[in-house]
Amino acid sequence: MGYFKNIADSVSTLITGMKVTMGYFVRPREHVTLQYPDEQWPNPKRKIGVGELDSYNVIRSKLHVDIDDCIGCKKCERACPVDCITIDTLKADKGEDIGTTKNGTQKRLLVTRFTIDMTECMYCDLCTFPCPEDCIYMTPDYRFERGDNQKTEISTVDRWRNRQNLIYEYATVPPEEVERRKEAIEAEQAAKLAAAEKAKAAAEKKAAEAKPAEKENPDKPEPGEE
Amino acid sequence: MHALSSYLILSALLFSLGLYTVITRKNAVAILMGIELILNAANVNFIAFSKFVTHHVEGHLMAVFIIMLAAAEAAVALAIILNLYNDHGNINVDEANALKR
Amino acid sequence: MGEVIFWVIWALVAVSAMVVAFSKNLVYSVFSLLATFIGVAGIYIFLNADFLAVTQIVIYVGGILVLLVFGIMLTNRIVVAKITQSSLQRTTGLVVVGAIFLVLVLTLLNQTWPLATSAAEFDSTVNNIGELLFGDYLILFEVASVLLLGALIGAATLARKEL
Amino acid sequence: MIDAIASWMLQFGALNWLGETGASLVAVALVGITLFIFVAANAIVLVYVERKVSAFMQVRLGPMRVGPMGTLQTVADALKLLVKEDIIPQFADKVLFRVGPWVILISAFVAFAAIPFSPTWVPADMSIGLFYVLSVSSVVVIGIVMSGWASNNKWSLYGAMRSAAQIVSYEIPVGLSLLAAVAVVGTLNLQELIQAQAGVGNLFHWIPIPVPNWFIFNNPFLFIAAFVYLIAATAEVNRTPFDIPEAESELVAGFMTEFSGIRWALFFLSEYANAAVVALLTAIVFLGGWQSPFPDIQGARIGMSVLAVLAIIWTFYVKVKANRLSIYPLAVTVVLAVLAWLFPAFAQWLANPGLLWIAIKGGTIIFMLMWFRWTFPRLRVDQLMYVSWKVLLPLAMINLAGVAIWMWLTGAINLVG
Repeated sequence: MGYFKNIADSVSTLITGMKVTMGYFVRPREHVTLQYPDEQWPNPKRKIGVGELDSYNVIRSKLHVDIDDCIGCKKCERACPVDCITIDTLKADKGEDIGTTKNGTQKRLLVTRFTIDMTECMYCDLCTFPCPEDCIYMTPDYRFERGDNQKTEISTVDRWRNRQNLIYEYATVPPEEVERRKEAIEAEQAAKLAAAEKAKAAAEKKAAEAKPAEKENPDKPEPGEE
Repeated sequence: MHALSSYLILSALLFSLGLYTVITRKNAVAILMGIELILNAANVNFIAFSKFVTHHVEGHLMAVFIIMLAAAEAAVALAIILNLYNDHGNINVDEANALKR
Repeated sequence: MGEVIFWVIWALVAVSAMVVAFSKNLVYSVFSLLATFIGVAGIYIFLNADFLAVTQIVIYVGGILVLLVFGIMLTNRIVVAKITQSSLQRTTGLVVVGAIFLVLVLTLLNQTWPLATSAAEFDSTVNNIGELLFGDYLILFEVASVLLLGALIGAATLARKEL
Repeated sequence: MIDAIASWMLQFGALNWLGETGASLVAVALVGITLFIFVAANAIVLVYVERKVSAFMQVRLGPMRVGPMGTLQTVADALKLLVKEDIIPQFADKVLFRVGPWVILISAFVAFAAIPFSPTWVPADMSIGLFYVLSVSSVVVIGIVMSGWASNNKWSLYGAMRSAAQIVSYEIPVGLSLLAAVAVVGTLNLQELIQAQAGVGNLFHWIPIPVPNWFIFNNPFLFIAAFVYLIAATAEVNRTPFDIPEAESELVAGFMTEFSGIRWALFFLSEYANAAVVALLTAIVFLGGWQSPFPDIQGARIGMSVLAVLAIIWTFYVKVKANRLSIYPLAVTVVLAVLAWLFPAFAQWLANPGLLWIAIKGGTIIFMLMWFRWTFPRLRVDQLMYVSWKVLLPLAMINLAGVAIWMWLTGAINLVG
């Protein structure tokens, strides 16, 4: 009799299962899945810090810099315990206005490089406190994918250990501009050097007096606009 | 359409190849394959004669019985071959020369 | 057209049967048996034996060939996809079988068969076979069914481990 | 059908140069290409439907991105598979590895040659049609064993051997359950099998409910045989819950593990071709094939109205029971019923036998196969053999005897042959 009971049980359970799936099939659409990039679940709220520590409630998913407000003081770089922030700056030209921050501070340094290595970052939030302009902070944006326009060239050999896609570059100064400024500064220094040499040479000349005119040093670059 | 002899030659060829397989192979399954070829040859003959000579389906009936026989024979033969493999570790018929060991 | 197809099938049967007989690779042998069986089924169709052709495919391909493949897989230590098989007395066998084949062919060609005079071809054989099977040949049919049952039980008994 | 096309071609003077054999050859090629396009389109559509059905049954969305509602997803997948790199493992048996998928595809494909799609559309109207379809679909197992063996991979070999054992076992219940229907009508010709199911009769011959004269309603044993066939055939084409040959959680992908690109696409093509053959065969043998469920115009009108009333009741039921409004079945059936009453031509079209009905019936069966697939867990190997040998086989045998007794009791012998 166990044989027939087994068959009867199987048939009844099969019908039950089919009823369940058919119930879901004909049900008006109440899907669990979302069309991900278009619609997302809201970020969870959390309440740990209160009062002046309200910024502590931010979900720390990614470190972000408002590069327009950065004055290049490198305080965050120094605060970072894992050295995931790298900042390079150049001095602005004399009298050049490179803008002010939202706090009204006049920027004096041009930030030519501001990279955050998100593979190193440990989300400790320590870099955000020293910042005098409140321009570096944690965001709840958990999506680390990069669009095609940000793709970097990766050699096939190094692909497996490549981190380039997670090193975020925030500086917006175009490389030609950086190049130009660097050249200008070098030229200025060279000119200063040349002037110093000239002065020295003139002094020597004066001291020597009788000697004939010396040839110019061919290595020396042309003096700038002086 | 086609002469009877074309079927008969095919059947003779199948029979010869089956016979060759049966008498030269060592592997028991290969010998079984040869037997199937021989049975197929017989079937072709039966059906060819039933179309060209007797013009009646009795030849087909013989072929049906032969196929039935082949099925039964293959099942039993494979059971025996499996036993052979369990006893000897291979199914070479020239090594299976003892009734019991 | 039918002529061409017939000879193609003829050649298929011949070549695949040769592979069965001569191939060193056992697996090629058994799979070329598939081509032989299907080709023979095609030959049956040219002989107006449609029921037989289909029976051939069902039983030989769907049954016996699967059994043979099982036999090969269960009786070899499978390391690579190639299983070689050895033969004995190849030359002697070839000579003897070739002689038999020649004798057969010569006999067949020199014989005059009493060919049927009526040109009418039977359209479908199923009804005729069915009527014969359950009429004149009923006893044979029943005996065959008993034989099949016996073979089934015998095979099951033989294949058990504790025999 | 081949002869009809050939003679139709020869009516044009421009095609006379073909001659009789040439014309029939061209006709064969035409029918073959049409069937192949049908098989390919069938696979593409069914893969999409399968993904959507599975998604809805699991409260998901399924493919949504490519094309409207993701309709072009499978087309994109097919294109991807066609251009993918063709990999053959180094130690595989190269010849068998190449041949295996084609054996499977061809054996699945040639079964369509005997399937009648409408009263006139049948590629080859052969007297042994049913037996032919069964026989060519049994060749699949050799292709599976071939590809599994040639892969030189133990998972493939396990899958192939499981598949062989499974298909050989389940062929017997399939054959016996179809034999029950054959015993009723006395022919193996599929076209005659369908013609025998014309008209309207009483449910199970005695219960006075007018139903179409289909075999599933003909007698209770055939009703059971239909389900036995459906279950056994599901197993024979290796679909879930009987998919142990390709059980992805145990055997990677069974016999298809080593295949990629176009060869893998061939497996998919043949899988869905097989599903279509099973569905069409169920429709033909048990559900009347291309026969319309309605006998005439009046029958079509009344039938559609009954459907509309049923839809209204269903809508109220859902509204009361679950407080939801399911409007689509209601709208469709009511519109169809109104159309049937307004336009006699439409009602006549519904009452005509044809491609529409076999498509609807086959589609329903395919949906049932998908429904099985996304409901039931996979069977264990021993359970599989238990179901085949200890449940389905005795049931099919008892059915066969029962059909004979029923026919003797009712005198309902309608021999055609």
